[in-house]
Amino acid sequence: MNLLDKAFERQSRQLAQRSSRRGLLKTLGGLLVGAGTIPLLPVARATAADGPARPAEQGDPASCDYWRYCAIDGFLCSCCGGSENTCPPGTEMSPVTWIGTCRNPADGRNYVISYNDCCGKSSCGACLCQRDEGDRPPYRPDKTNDINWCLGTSSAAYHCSTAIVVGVAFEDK
Amino acid sequence: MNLLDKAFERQSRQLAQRSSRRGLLKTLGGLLVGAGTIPLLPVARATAADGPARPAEQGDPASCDYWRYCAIDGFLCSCCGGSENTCPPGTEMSPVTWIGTCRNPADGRNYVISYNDCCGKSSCGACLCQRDEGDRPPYRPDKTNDINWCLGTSSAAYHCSTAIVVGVAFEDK
Amino acid sequence: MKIARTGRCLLGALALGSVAGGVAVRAETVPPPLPIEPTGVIETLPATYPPSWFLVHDAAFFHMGDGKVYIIDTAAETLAQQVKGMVNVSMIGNIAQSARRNEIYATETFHSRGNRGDRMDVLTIFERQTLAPAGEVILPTGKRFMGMPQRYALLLMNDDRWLGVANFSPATSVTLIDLDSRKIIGEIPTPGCVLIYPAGKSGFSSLCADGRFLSTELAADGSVAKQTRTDVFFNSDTSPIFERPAVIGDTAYFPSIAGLVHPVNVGAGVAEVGEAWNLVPEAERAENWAPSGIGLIDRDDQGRFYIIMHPDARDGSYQGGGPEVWVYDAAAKKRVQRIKLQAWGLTLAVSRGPDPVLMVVNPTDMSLEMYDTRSGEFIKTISGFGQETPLMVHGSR
Amino acid sequence: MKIARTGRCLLGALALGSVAGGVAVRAETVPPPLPIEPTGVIETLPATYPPSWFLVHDAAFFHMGDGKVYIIDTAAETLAQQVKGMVNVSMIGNIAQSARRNEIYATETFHSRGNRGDRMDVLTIFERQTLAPAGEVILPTGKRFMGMPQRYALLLMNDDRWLGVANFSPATSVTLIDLDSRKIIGEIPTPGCVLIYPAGKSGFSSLCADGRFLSTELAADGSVAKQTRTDVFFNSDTSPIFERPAVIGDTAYFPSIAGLVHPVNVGAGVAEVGEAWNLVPEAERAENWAPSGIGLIDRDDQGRFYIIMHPDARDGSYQGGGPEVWVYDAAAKKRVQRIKLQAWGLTLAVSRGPDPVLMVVNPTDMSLEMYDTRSGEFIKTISGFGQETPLMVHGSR
Repeated sequence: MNLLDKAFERQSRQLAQRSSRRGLLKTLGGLLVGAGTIPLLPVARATAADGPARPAEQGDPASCDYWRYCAIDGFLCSCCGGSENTCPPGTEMSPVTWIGTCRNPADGRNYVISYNDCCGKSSCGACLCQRDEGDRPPYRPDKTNDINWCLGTSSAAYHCSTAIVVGVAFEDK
Repeated sequence: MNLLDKAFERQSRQLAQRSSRRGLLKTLGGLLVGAGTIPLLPVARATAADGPARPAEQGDPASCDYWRYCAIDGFLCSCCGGSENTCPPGTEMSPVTWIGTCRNPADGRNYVISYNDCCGKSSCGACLCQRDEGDRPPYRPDKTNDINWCLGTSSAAYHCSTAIVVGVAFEDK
Repeated sequence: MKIARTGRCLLGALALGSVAGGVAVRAETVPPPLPIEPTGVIETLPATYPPSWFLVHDAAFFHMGDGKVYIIDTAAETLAQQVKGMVNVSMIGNIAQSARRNEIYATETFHSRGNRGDRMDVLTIFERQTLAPAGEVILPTGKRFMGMPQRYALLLMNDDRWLGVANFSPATSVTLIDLDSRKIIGEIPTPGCVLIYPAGKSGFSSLCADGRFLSTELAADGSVAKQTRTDVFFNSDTSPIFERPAVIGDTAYFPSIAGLVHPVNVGAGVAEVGEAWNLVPEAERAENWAPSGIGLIDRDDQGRFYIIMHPDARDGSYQGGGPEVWVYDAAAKKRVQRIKLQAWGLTLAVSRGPDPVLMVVNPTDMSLEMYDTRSGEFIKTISGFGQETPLMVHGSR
Repeated sequence: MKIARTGRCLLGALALGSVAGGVAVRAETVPPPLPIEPTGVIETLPATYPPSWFLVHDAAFFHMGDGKVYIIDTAAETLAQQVKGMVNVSMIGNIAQSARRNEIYATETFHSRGNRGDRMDVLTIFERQTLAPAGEVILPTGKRFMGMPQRYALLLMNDDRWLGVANFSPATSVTLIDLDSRKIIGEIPTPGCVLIYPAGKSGFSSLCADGRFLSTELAADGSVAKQTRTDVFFNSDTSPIFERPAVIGDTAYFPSIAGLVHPVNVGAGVAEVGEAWNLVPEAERAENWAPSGIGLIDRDDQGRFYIIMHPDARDGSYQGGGPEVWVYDAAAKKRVQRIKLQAWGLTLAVSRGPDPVLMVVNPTDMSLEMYDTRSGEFIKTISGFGQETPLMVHGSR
């Protein structure tokens, strides 16, 4: 561990002080909205092609306060050779995930975020990010973040976490 | 790693600044003077029983400056559940070792010290002690401390190092 | 020159072994040299660990395949005396201790190539005297609960003849192991319910998403005799509880995230949920105190439980730990001690026996802090024994 | 309430996928939502790594079974841009890179139960594009060199068709591997001599305890054609050299612990040792400067080598690193640059190509420091990418 690196130390304090779990999130909802079912949303994907230009994304995907990470907990793949929605080389993306709902400051919409984890290598160790919102103990698998969710993968080793937009969330205001 | 523990940090600086090798010492001499050949020195062992009382040992076997550690490099078994001459529970002592020569302040004698390592569990992590004296690169196996000497053991995992008195050294003054 | 001398000493050692002896024999007045010491000596530990010993589980968050459980004697003054030994536990396993069998059980996961390759899940059985594996039970692959360390992911039952291993794949079940034969008796589905809590002499309960317990009663052969779902006693959305209870006698005290505690009778085959009461005295509720932490609660043998509390509780703060430990007389439903920590507490554990001590993990420097359970006074810090991320602590049993 | 909303969003997400689409179609003026992104995307890397990329080998001194080699782009400004990926290398292995094959080779050791159980030694072959294992060669058990990372424990020979793996059990030998078939050709004893240095197109030399080289010439089939011992050129007791050379063209520069450098012609089948010269200018010798460190020396493509130096050298200080890096024009036998480090240097590496940069491991905080090789000026620190004990660094090849 980088003993004297302040940023790292801060991350470690967060690890310790802010719930400290392994860093993988998923819901039973994830089983529905996860990778396998993306094709269920052809229309939304189609509209991506035309209409007025989208507002540019705001924020730094390598920063813990990036909007997509509202419910993430783990090492940010953006700091590990991946990105906010891709895994680093040589890892395996977990097929099912916990789903969070985060508000995009660029368009004010709430999006459903799928926190797919990247597995098969040991802890990336960079950009540990902890933002517990709506987390629950393991008796609520759809909301718990205390579990190593590298379960559907060939290796149980957790490397980092992504935050992938899988849909627009229902606005209940 | 205990991020803020000063002692630990100091140890890590030593690890980094003072040669940093894995911490296992041995010589071809060790092949001669190691465990298997202790019975070759029955007289010295016998005299242990009679004659004037021995001076008490001086120093703390859990301190890096303890006299026996003049040539040690690694985690002190004294801080890992073992002692200066025994392995912690559940580990396996390497059968052959590097031999150092250290002066005992209690009687002014130089003793041949066998730095048998304890193997089969991962790094103990406590009391990292580095005292390079007479060390040589690996082309001198009898003097190199850059090698993982958990070779004669069933596991290659290094846990900690002991410092065992195996004889009185030849005084060449 | 030291270097040259060392070289000569190698031969010198062999020659002088006898010469030194000769000297001692000739001149009786010369103090004899230190005796030659045996090599190959491995330390052992008592079969029963003293109450002052704790098991500190470092899940090695940055190297999960190389977790470590340190055996620490908190009564000792020096680091050398405090560290009794260590066992590796791979991939954020969980551990249990049997005083009757003098064994430590750990769920572990290995791959044939470190972090890749074929996966194997194992229950490793360590002897307490030798801290060496006395045996293992191969578990069904990819099922055993793997997450932040729990006290109730493993449960000894039936006078320590059985061990239950909680599964989460995410399908939930319990693998029942016969510790005499070290073989799997069977796997018991616990649909919608997780972990494994005591229920009578040889049964267990699981905690369900719908706010109730599923209690499983077992026959003498370990087969399922009956499964019973209790009434709903909490709402996992609006009034969630911690999955981490303190068990005192036949009562398990489950704190809620909001600060209530639910007493549950676990002495019978079916869990009986009692009336919840508030951990926070009325006068202090404005400060919004609530429980928080990982191993946030434990108990002593005098009927008290200890819980980490933090003020200004908010959504998401229930696992971050807090600045105080509150101590309760469980039967009297009364707070009897309020311990202000040096900095912060993430996990705690209390020793067994007549004079319990409180150990708290301080996450700001990953050290362990020792407190007097009567006066609440800070006694000392234990650190530097190799711990990096000590997320769970267990008093020895 | 956030919690309840999250719950409903799970259904909402499915429902709204189409609704959102509908909205976008009806009202062209409303900016459309972000597109749904694919899952399962894994990054890949270029087959040839740019010169600014380095391989940082963290041997994980406190968790040796979980070593990590980070691929770092030192030209990038942000951590996110600097970290390209990582591969695990278990049990203080050594690595080599083949530009022709776009592969990274690593010696690794595994046990069937983490730190215990059956041992297996493996040469793992990683693809540079995918950082995934493309294959492996099972090595003879318990032989491969295992110690502080070396640059010459592995050697590519015969236009990268062969890979030599240095063994130390402590009996010394070289395991020769055919990289086309990924099979072992044979094992070549190098009695009394260790490691593996280039010797001509398809041979190697080893460094011997008696102060000479053993050069091994190989036949086309990889069998031993001839083994030759050079004359003695150093005394390992009184004038020891480092086993770590910088190889420039056909010349390997072996620094001595006292501060000389021995040029060795490695272009022919048999090593030819040239005349040693002193690294320390006469005027500075009173300060007792000498080389020190682990990966203490490297070279650029302009004929210069870089070496970590420390003053007040004493017995035992040759591996501790130092406060300066001295740069030499090898052909001119002249120091051309003297770089004062920010704090201390333990290991260094220099990038290939026309504009080399110098990377130095600062052991006081385990960070990497970047220096301009021309001006010697400090450029920046690279840290926080997960490194703990980065003992060796390699420029990408």
